[in-house]
Amino acid sequence: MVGMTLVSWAFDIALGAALLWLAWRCLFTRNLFESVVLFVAFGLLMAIAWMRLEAPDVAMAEAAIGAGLTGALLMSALARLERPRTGQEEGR
Amino acid sequence: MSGVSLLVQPVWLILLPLVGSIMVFLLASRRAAVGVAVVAGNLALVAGSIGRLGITGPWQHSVGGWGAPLGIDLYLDGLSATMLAMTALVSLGISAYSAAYFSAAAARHFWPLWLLLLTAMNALFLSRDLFNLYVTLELVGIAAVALTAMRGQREALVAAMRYLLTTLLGSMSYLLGVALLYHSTGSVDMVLVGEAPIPASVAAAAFALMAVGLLLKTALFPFHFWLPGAHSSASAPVSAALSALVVKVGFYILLRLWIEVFPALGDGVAWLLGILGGVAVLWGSLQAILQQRAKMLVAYSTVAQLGYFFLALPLVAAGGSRVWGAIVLLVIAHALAKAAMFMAAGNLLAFAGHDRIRDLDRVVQRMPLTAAALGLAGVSIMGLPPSGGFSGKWLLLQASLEQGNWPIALVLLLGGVLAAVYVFKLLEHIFTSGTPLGEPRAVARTMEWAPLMLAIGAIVLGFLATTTLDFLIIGEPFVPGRRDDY
Amino acid sequence: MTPAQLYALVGIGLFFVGLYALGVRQHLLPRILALNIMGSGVFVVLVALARRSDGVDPVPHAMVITGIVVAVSATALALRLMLRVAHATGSATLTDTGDE
Amino acid sequence: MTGVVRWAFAGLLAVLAFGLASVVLQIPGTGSALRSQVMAQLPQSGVDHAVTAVLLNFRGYDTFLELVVLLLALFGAWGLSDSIDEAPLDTDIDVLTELVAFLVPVLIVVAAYLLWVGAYSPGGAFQGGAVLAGAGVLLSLCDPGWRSRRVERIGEVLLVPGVLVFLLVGLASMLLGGQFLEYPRDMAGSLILLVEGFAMLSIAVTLHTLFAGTPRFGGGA
Repeated sequence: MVGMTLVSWAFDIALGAALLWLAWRCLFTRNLFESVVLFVAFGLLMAIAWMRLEAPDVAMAEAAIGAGLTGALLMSALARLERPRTGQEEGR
Repeated sequence: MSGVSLLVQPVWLILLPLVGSIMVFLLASRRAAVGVAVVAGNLALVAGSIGRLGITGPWQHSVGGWGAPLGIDLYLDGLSATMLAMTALVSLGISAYSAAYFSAAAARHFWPLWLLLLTAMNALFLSRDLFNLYVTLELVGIAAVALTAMRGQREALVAAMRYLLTTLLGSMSYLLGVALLYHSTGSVDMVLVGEAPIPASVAAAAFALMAVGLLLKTALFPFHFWLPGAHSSASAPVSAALSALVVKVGFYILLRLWIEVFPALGDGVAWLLGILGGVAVLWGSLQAILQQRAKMLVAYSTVAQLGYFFLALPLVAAGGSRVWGAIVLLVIAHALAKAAMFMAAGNLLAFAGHDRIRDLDRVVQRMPLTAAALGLAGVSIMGLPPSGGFSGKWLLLQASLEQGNWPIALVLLLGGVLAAVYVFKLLEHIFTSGTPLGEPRAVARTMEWAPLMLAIGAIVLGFLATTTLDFLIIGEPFVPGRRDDY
Repeated sequence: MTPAQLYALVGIGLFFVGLYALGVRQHLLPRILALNIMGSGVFVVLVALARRSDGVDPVPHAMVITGIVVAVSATALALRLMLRVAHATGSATLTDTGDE
Repeated sequence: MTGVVRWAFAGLLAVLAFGLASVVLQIPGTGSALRSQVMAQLPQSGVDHAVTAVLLNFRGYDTFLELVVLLLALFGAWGLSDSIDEAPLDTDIDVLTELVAFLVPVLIVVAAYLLWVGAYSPGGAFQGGAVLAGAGVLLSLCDPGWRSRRVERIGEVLLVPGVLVFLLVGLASMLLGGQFLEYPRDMAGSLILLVEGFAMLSIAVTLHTLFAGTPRFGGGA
């Protein structure tokens, strides 16, 4: 029982730290493509956090909308943003 | 339920403009006609609600039939009805103006967004649920940004983007405050939250978060950085809507929170906001005086006029509902006068092809109605009698002198003098005489009449001040707590 | 401290990380992402504290689902506006009249 | 922003964050908030899943306005799209086409399942709608023109019923003597499914339109 509690605490702490770290990396990397990828990863980790918080409905909404569709919107915006000027896949 | 009582339900105020928006979106033509008809219908519905309010007193509508705290309550009292009436009147003026202002291509985008903005503001003024207010705030903000950006020019796009970031930040801050309150009280109904015991530190943090969020949207100094750009670069009817109505929405929620949810706020908070308001009055007026372009001058005047609402807050504790009434009078007077000013400035722009103030000579001969609208709106903005602006400022001046609060009295007087300087700066060039130079473009008659009617409204409000103040206190909106007389 | 409180603190952290990025970054894309992350932080606070002694309160869950849909709507509009700004000014920033 | 200002800003935010963190820790967290009331009224709501009951019945008005937000975002994006470069994205992912051909029907089934299952377990219109929109996004990646060729007209028509059906159900409940959106108790379950079904379609089409770019609707100029 105590072991389980410890494992579960360790998991929660690791998840929380990972969320904060991903958020930081996502917002402060100079590469926009990387930003978007990290944001999608952040959304998926958020979905796991929602499961930990016993909110499966929110987890599904986050995975489908927060990570999935927002990711698609970001990707398409990024492609349109960079195409006319640089023609590169990645840029700043 | 009888037919009549079915028709004066407050939900119609939300459903009519919403259905109207979808209709003009699907329509291939006659968008302006349908749009104006819907806004006129909205005014009729508001009039019906006011009639019922006068007869039966305040009432509520529990959406879904559950009632707070499980469900969401809509609530109509003198204050919300007054805000709805202000919105309906100004919207009708703006709609009449817009019908002539926009080309067919622009009208296609304008009318659906504009009617959704009206839907959102009506929903907001009727709501008493903190989370529902968040949703309506987002609706108002997104609609306002989309309308600003619609014009498509470089300045409008940049200003709209800055406005969007600001309004979304404001919403997030507000929502975090709601989260703290919900988990401390188990409700998001304003009155229930206000009656529940909240730990002092939680209440302070929640108020700070919600207030900052709302002040960002209301553009109180120093959160006004986004306003001049957005309000001056949008198209004229949109500028009018933004300055006259949209910025008031944040102040309205703050007022409700102040009374219902946080009645125990100390003098310190009132003074802090009062000082910011005073600085806004002085700084905004000085900036307005320095502007070279008419629309920028009018936009900075909004920054200054918004300051008065907050300047009066230190008087509220001792002055009670009389001071609140004076503030609401100023809110309405500013809505009418500022909508008129922005639309008149739009006429100058359409007429002369630019809005550089010193080159606006001899407008008065060609557009006497527009010049009259600017003059009358200017009277209310300066606070000269007889006008709504005068009545509100006079009541505040009385209250501040009774309470021996000379700094506020001083700012009130100084603000009036500065307003006179910028209003006359605008008028002096327009009223120069002589033969008109060049052949200016014609402006549609409705575009001249609409601002004039609203400006006359700002003057008439001065004569109706007592009536308005009596109507405003139906349902005692300025006293905290749930009242069960509906 | 309970796990619920731990997550609530993470939510506060996300809110402020987002706020810092919103103030410091110039490019509009990270600023839009920053608002999204601030939103996630607020949602985490709402849901984390919904875990009570006797079970989970479903009302904040519904509120957060509403919030997520509002957020994606606002993001879609913001991205489109960003493209127009970039198109009109040549850069996806708001540098011409100073930062907020 | 210069270095000093940046550090001052960071310091200020750190102070505020610590303050707010300590406030959050003081929130009692006892009592059940609205949980007990939700559970008590759940049998009357027409569904067995508490979150769905809150979303579509107890606080259905929020959800109604949320559909309006989606519509508004679409109107706003439409107003911004006139002069933007709207060439379809160049995506060279032919390899994926076969996978997508298999995946799209599966996603449609998943969406329908999510909608149905929302009545008694996690799921519902928003999740289903997003999955359906995801299927549309996958199709667009493989074949950017699919919508404009085949279903553009249908797509236009499907944008509004989410809001309209919700609205009509609300009005019908008023005509039957209740308040707006007060479903008659014995019909609540089926009405919620009706509202959710149309909401899901509109959500999917709206989200996909926001992704795909210029909608060419509005009945001409």
